[in-house]
Amino acid sequence: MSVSVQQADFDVGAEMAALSAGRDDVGAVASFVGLVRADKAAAADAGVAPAVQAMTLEHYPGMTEKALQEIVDQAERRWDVFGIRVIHRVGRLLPGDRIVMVAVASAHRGEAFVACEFIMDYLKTRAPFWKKEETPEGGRWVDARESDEHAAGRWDSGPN
Amino acid sequence: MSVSVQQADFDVGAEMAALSAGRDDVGAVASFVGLVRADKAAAADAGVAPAVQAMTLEHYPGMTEKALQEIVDQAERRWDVFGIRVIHRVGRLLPGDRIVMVAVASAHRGEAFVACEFIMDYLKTRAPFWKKEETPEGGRWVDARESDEHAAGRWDSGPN
Amino acid sequence: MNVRVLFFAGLREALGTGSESLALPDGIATVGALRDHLAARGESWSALATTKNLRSAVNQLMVAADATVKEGDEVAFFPPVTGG
Amino acid sequence: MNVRVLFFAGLREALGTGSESLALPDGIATVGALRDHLAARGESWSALATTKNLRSAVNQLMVAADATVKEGDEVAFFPPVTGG
Repeated sequence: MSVSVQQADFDVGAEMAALSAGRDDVGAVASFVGLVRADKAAAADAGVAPAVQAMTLEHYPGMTEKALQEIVDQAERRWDVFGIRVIHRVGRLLPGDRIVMVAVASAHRGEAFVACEFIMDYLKTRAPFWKKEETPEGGRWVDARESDEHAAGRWDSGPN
Repeated sequence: MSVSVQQADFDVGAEMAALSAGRDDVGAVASFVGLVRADKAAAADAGVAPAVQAMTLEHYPGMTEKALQEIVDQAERRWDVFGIRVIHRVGRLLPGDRIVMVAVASAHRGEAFVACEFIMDYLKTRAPFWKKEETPEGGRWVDARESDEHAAGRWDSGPN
Repeated sequence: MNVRVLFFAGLREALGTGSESLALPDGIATVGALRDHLAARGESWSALATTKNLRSAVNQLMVAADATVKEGDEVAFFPPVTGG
Repeated sequence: MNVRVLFFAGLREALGTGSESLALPDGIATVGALRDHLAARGESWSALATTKNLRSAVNQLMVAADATVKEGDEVAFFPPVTGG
């Protein structure tokens, strides 16, 4: 199972190790972990974004898993990778908690890095998850970021 | 201690977790693990490279640690990152064994990914390590790869 | 024509419901027409017209407003995604 | 002038030694001159002249062949690095 949506935390070291376990052709495993930020710096700097006390992640059961699998399939078509693991948490999380992990195994580091970044960029813009932050001023749904659309867009010109 | 050269294996999950432990401003941890490949595919395809049965990593005690620290310092000057961990093993390793890990914590994924790739590229070309492979035909010192020089060169035009 | 409609995130909260099964009147054959039909209920349903960059999916695949809706389809409306 | 010289990897094996302390004759003031001096010993020492893209370091900093060598320096010669 390369894609999971779950409430439970995950063990990124174990997931990375599983991608190369029992084989001797994996030379590179790149990974990414996203975590909940309190955003206190932004709050203090701008005076607009109150600190995040917690975050609730909503998803679209069924479609979310399919969308993630489609992103993984695309990465496997575009680059020569041996294995991919994606885990995204849902439910209520606190600052410092892990939200998402992506790990990619390949023979060489170039493919592993690029596929890992691609998956994160597409996940951010194409997988149905929504974040609601709890702040001292109440709850607020996180707005989609232009920079994420931009990051995802840079992959469009490449081979599909 | 952000840089270690050691015989012992490492726990990449624990190292990644340590970079965000006790803080709530880390939104992204990118990591890379390099492993010993048996290179059987290359051996079979080309008939030139016999399969690797083991590998011994030599280093220059003192200089190696300094070179790694200098690479980490450069990454910290170039990108807005919160923490970096580099561990490189030395001694005799078998196919499937971990050789090196780099983990970078930042607020956002862009900086974490790019700093992690930069460190790997510079490590490959600027840190004094040497690999000797054991094959059925005897030992052979690994040649430096043009592609690694090329990968490292792409960072030269950026800010230093 | 009978369809199941789903709403997520801020839109779900604005509408006060996450899903609905409904029989569509004749002439509603696209996702955009379904959206307009629901928005025309007024009150909180106008959120379907005012939500910025509203996204839609048919049978769990992201689609544009001109996508066809058929008997038995699952149609979802939601704001731009913000996972990861 | 007294210096300590180190050799690594394939070069170390070719020379049959990893380090040496030696007193340099007058006139040897650069890394390149030291390399030529050692290579001129002949036999296996010619590896210092023939190793492709030989690298050098003075006091654990990578340097070019024209770098100065001073009393007490640690000078290292080695093939291109292949870690990671």
